[in-house]
Amino acid sequence: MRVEIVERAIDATALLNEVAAITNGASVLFVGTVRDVNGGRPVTALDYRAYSSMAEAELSAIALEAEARWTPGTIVCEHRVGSLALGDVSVAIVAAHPHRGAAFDACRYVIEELKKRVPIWKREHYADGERSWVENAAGAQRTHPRGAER
Amino acid sequence: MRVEIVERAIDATALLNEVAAITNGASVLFVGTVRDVNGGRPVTALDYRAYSSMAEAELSAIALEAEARWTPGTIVCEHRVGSLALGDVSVAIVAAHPHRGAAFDACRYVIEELKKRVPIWKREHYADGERSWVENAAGAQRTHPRGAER
Amino acid sequence: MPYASVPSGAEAFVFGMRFTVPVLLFARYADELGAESVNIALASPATAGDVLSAVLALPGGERLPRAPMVAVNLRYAALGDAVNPGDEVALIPPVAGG
Amino acid sequence: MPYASVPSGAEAFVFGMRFTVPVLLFARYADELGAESVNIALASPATAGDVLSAVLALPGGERLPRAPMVAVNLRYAALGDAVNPGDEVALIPPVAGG
Repeated sequence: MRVEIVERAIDATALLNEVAAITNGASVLFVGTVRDVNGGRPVTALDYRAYSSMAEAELSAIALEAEARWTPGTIVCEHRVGSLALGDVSVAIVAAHPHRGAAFDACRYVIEELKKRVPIWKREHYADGERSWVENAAGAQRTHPRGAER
Repeated sequence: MRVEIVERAIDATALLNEVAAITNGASVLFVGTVRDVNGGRPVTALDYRAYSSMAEAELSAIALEAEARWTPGTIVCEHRVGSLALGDVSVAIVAAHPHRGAAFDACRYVIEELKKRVPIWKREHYADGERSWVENAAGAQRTHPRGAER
Repeated sequence: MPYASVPSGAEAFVFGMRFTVPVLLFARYADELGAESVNIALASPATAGDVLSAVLALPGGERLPRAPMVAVNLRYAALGDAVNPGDEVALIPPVAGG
Repeated sequence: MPYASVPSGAEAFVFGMRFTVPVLLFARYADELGAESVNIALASPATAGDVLSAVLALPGGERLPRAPMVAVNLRYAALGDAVNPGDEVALIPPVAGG
């Protein structure tokens, strides 16, 4: 297992090679890239910001959860931060496992949990010059789930 | 959409680059590699044989089914035939789509259908020198489904 | 009712016209029959099932399953599907790609 | 029962001891408060909720949601969780990785 918040381009091939093992018959790689449109609005560039130390801690926790649930498997993940252009890779996740079903499920688990839990933020730059912080539609936790306790 | 039965090494990175498009935010790559063990028996090498013309026709049909079901998306797939060593990539499938769920589902669909329908066969070489044609556990269609009609 | 057995949708054919089709064999089926292809003589109207019956009657054919998958012109075929002159037929063992 | 409100499992502390923790702010929250971190003065025993209340009382704090996610020492925390000297606290806006 290896997870990292990086400030450079992500080399997906290097991640695939990192998990290559003759015991793992299946590798599933997820690559997220910067899209030209979000919610119908043309996007020209992106900034990703992270609370890097916590992001790596949370991403490690997620990867370990996946490795525990789909054992024996290996997870490697990198998320890029900084200024990204259209088409740049923002995140890559590889899940390797002896069986393909587990590799798919583990890879999917990591990206879904990442989008819900890992403290990374995205500011989109639009064609009209405006910039705006965006929130993940599905996973955004607006407020503290236990906030009502107080 | 592009599918191909190849007799050379598969370059998964080239497949990823082939589908790269700023309209597709998500790419899912499945890579199958030659494992060292099958059913508990140590494997030393593999031969893949294909009915290549039909394999490409059937794989095209599967990829078009996936693109029709998860539109707008793109599928690229290569399956290698010939002699493969442990760790060699036997198959690579990329599904690219604006949304990650569709990319995962489309990629998974193609490998599952490939394993059921595409006329490719595998002969394993074992440590004791024996060789044996193997069948996919899940998808193998032993006999004609409409055989009883006659 | 001499035409009752003509398959609907079959292409035009001449009754009793003789022709030969190549039948491709793969993997274990090729090993069992000791050949990667055989030529099968047919008389129109012929079906995929007729081709299969002829292959199973060859030496070694008894070691094949009774109803293996058959393909005609690169597509999986039903045993009642027509086989015409110029067609390519194949027996498809259980597949193992991936 | 003067100790009834002591959180079980909390570390040892001195009642009323004053200390300061850094609170990290990100994305929209940093924009709203015009700072990427603020120092918050506390008196033991203190909780994540105490830190949050103090941040919300700062100029610009009224533009934050009433109950944003809080992290203490790199982990999501409940508002009742203890905050001790040396801890690092952060307010976590809705995330947008991927």
